[in-house]
Amino acid sequence: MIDLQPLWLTARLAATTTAILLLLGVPLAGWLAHSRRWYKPLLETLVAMPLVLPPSVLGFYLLLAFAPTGPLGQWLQRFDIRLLFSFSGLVVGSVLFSLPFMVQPVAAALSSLPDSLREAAYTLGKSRLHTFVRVELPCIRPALVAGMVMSFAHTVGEFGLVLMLGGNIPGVSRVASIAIYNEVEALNYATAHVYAAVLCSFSFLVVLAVNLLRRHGERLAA
Amino acid sequence: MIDLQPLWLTARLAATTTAILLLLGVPLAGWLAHSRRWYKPLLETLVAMPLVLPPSVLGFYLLLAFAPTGPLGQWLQRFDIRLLFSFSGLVVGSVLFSLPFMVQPVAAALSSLPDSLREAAYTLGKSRLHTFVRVELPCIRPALVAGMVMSFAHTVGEFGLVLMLGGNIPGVSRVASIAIYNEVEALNYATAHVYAAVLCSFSFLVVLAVNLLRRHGERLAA
Amino acid sequence: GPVKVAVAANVQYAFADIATAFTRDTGVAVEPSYASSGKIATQVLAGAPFELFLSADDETPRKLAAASQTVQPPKTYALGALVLWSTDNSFDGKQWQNWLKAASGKVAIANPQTAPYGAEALRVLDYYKLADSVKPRLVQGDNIAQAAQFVDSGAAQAGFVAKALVLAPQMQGKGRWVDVPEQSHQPIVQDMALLKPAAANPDARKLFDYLSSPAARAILQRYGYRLP
Amino acid sequence: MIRFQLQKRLSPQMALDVAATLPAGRITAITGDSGAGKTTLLRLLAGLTDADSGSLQVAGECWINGRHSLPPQQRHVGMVFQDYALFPHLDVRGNIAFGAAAGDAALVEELLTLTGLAPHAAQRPAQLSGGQRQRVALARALARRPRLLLLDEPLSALDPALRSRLQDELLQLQQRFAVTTLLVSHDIPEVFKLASQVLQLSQGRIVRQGSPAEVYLQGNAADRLRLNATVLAIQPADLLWRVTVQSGGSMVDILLDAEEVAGLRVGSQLPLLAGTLCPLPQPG
Amino acid sequence: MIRFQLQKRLSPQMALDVAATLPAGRITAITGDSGAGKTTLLRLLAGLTDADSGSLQVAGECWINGRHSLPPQQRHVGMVFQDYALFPHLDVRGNIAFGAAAGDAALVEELLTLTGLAPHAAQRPAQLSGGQRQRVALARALARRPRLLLLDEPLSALDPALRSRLQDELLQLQQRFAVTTLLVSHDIPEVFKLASQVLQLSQGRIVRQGSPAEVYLQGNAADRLRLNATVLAIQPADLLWRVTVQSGGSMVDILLDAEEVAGLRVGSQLPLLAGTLCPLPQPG
Ligand SMILES: Nc1ncnc2c1ncn2[C@@H]1O[C@H](COP(=O)(O)OP(=O)(O)OP(=O)(O)O)[C@@H](O)[C@H]1O
Ligand SMILES: Nc1ncnc2c1ncn2[C@@H]1O[C@H](COP(=O)(O)OP(=O)(O)OP(=O)(O)O)[C@@H](O)[C@H]1O
Ligand code: MOO
Ligand SMILES: [Mg+2]
Ligand SMILES: [Mg+2]
Repeated sequence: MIDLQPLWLTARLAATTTAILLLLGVPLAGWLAHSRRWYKPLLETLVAMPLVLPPSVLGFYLLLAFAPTGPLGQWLQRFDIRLLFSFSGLVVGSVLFSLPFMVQPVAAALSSLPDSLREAAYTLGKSRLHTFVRVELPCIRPALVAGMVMSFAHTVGEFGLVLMLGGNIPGVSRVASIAIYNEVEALNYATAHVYAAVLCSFSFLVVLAVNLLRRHGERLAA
Repeated sequence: MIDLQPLWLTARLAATTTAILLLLGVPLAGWLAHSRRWYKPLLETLVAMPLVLPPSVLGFYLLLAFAPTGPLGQWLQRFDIRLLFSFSGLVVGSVLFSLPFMVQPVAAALSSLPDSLREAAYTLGKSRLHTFVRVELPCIRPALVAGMVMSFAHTVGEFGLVLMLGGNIPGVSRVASIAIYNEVEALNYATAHVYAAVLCSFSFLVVLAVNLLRRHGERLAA
Repeated sequence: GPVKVAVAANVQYAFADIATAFTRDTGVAVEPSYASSGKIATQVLAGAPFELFLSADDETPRKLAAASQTVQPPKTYALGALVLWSTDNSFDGKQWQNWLKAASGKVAIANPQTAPYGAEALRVLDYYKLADSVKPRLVQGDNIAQAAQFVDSGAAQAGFVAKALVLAPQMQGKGRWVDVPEQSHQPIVQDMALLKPAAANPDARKLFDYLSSPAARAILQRYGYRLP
Repeated sequence: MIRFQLQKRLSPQMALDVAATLPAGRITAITGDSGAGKTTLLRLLAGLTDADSGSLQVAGECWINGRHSLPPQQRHVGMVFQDYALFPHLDVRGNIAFGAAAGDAALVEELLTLTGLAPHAAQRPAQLSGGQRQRVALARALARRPRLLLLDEPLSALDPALRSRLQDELLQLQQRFAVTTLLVSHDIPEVFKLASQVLQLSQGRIVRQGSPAEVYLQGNAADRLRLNATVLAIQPADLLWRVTVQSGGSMVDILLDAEEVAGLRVGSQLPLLAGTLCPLPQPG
Repeated sequence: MIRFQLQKRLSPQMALDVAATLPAGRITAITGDSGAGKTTLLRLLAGLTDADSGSLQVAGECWINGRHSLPPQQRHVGMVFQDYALFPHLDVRGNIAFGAAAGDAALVEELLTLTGLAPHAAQRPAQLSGGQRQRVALARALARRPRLLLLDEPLSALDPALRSRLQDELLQLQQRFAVTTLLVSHDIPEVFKLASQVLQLSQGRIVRQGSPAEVYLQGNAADRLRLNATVLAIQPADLLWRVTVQSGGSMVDILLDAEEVAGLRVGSQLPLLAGTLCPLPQPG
């Protein structure tokens, strides 16, 4: 019989990660879109790194950092925060790993908005924050939706990092991609098929939706 | 002592994958850029799937497909081709996995070229193929370079798929990302650090280069 | 060519020594790959080109034999021992059951679905009625080596690992460990199997035989294994 | 009254260096070649670009003093951008209300009525024509009750008929709110119609300044109009040549002698002087 | 001689349906409103768009016959696109040589010389001015030795002086190669200067056809030129009014009586008739 918990856990992880990325990634994208600091290319590069970095590398360093004996882990323990083998730890890892999927489309859309929109809001007495939230973000809604959907889907597809950091704890870190891996190794192919089918159809629908959305946006723009 | 073989193998895998992606992905990108078939969004979606699909899922299905008992594996065996636990198998998997990194930037650049460039070449007597190779591709060189660099880097960063498909065989499938995982598990942190440092600096330089290249391209265009 | 051996993670250090000795004695190179027994079995069933398989149990090789993946019946090469290992300063080897109950940190085991050392660790917890207090704190490594790695990095407070791992030179001076009494779990009978690809490589059988030689047995014993 | 004196380096070769006084409640026009610094001056006054040095005094308040500069949010300027910069996600009423103070709902409604936009209040900018967009941009700027209204070529994208109509409306609104206004325009008739003062910029400096008549009419007006015509056809006619030329939108035949026709070809430019000009009888 | 008769549905409301003969070795101009189908006709002739039905006969060869259509590669047309469509990665010589036959190196050099591009042969398109780009596009089209040259508003992006110069060059080159040419142009003087035939398109149909004089001059030319002037200033002058108006680039004062001045305001449009037109004495 198939255990639904990994699927439910995956959905919860992806939703939490997406929500946090919205809070962190969108302001970061705003900074990247408008800044002209010399270190902006470095930051852009750091944001894009997860696209090319092996999850085993990132996972390894997060493991060392989060361990109660590590510097970060010790400091976090003072506030009774444990990031290893915990849902929160997976969220932190996933946020880092899906960062480019949120930041890149949003930053690209923001920097393609005409400057005059922001400037008009400034001359109308609105602060930078008010302008960002009430003018810029509403103008790039399609990119925002695309960023959210892709972040969600990419978190659903995460594997190596969770393998390294998670400890395979049911209900905490046994997400669907790990469950598939377990079932395959335990030679339970039938169960693996079910998980895989759910994930595959989900990913397909998500990417198709993003593609159609983008096409629709382009048609509106033209 | 650090074994250089995994690094060398990683480089070989990434180079082979990139070369094949150039041969397969660029024509595919050309088709996607210009086609208006109803099934084009479906194909675009399939190409983008690896961005969001768990490597354990893709690895599982490739494992089943390539197995000597599987349909594809049986058919391949007639020609004495074995894709499991072989370098060629990893190449096939990597090509699938890095496909979007080559196809997406190239297709985007191609479809942003003005139609008149192609049409001018047609009226000058040149075939579609000649026009594609001699006019369109040279015009999008930056995107082509970006696609190659990102495909290479993404293959370097591959982990879950190789773990599932590779069998961790030295010189055949023990690439650097797997070697890190092994060294961490064998508690040889020093060696793991060296591999990780090499991969991190490589990824960082690659993405930085792509970013600067893109910025340069934008400046040229403006 | 070199003999391709798939080795259960718990034997990785011992096997490295055996392979060195074997190469020195025979001139034949060895190419080991380490993973959990379950993963190795999956890959062998999918056609992996391994010639020899050193399992962490006797059941997995039997399954492979039943699937006609072996060229001769499996043979026991060692009997594994389980230890509780911790790098925590408060660890008390004499009162380990009470300590384990009272502790609050994570306890690492190998994935019981795919690694026998993990399955036996669960039996130990049941035997000492520790299941209720410890099970919520269990974390699973992909194989026994990852479980050990969780303990070593401090990520887990303690872990049930193979004795062979804590006796390895790499582990010396790292934390303390205590033997888990044998009666608390099923014997960990570790079998090896000569796999189908070995038919093409006579050196594989040489290594298979070498593992029963006095030289190899001495090494296995040094790593805490009992001998069949 | 608004008084400024501002310096800003624009490139290694060129700096903006201007000083002027804008009469309160009136329209001052700025003209000048492309790149002369007109937009930059407006941006300095709005606080969107920082001056290198100088000062800006608005009705006693000091908006710029040396390197110290009030942010645009605190300046009470109304700016109409050349691309209008309407907020695409807000409807017409939302755009106008965006900059209005919380208690100023009545002003928003008044502006909707004055600009004739009331029937379109619930439409998005994308559904408006060019002239309607221009009105929304103007109404939005006025809803802030600005002390200084800045208009960067607000009418140049519109066709002549619409342009003339909107000039009237602009004048009406500007007078209704009695707001001191700076208008960038290249169109001499527009300047005559709207502005009481003209600043002519060249290479970042004010090279001419005064009423439109002073700036444009000093000895410029002749009693004969100079026209540029293009030769369409040349045919012999007795001893002369009948030359068909085009100027503006219409064609005319003129008779030239052999000397005058020498060197003329189809397509040649032919400068003409028009003598007796008389108004066309108006229809209806 | 080129003869065609082509149908193509452009939208549910509108179809292109044209038939004409192009005299061999001459330029035929196409004019018509935006959206009339000019570009579409050129694309049909080039083979870049497929016709719904019709035929196209080029010197005995059949390029289009019903739904069967020769691909553009086999047509020997030269097309100059409105955006020039130069290959950015090739230098000027490379662009011109791109379409030339392998043995036609001499033609490439001749075209470089004829168009005055020889000094720029090694430059990339991005480093050229608008006029130079236009010449490259034309030379590239001619290097294919086309039987039909198609020019889609090739000069409309250029300023008047350059435009006039390039008209001369275009005419020279077209005559040198004696290629049958179809030119889209909105400029009446340009049509007079270059074309021997005009096709006027409206809503996808040819509504007028003939020589430029036949199409444009039948009863259109008057003996007085109609001008559109704008009122700049109105001042009393004795019993009359002195009205300063602007037309074209220059200003003039005219005297109007009270009746004529009634209803005039600064900015009003004032249609004028110009009587005695005489050519300005040429300097030098
Ligand atoms: N953001 C900028 N960065 C660098 N130089 C600029 C910038 N904006 C304007 N300039 C330069 O400043 C000079 C004045 O530009 P400005 O836009 O003020 O001219 P303008 O008079 O408004 O011209 P136009 O009539 O073309 O709008 C130009 O030489 C321009 O190149
Ligand atoms: N690719 C296309 N798809 C659909 N309709 C098109 C396409 N190209 C042109 N049309 C339509 O065909 C009609 C004729 O267009 P065409 O470009 O031939 O006009 P034109 O005379 O060249 O106009 P312009 O002077 O603006 O260039 C227009 O109504 C246009 O909307
Ligand atoms: O050695 Mo194992 O099979 O990871 O427990
Ligand atoms: Mg400007
Ligand atoms: Mg056209």
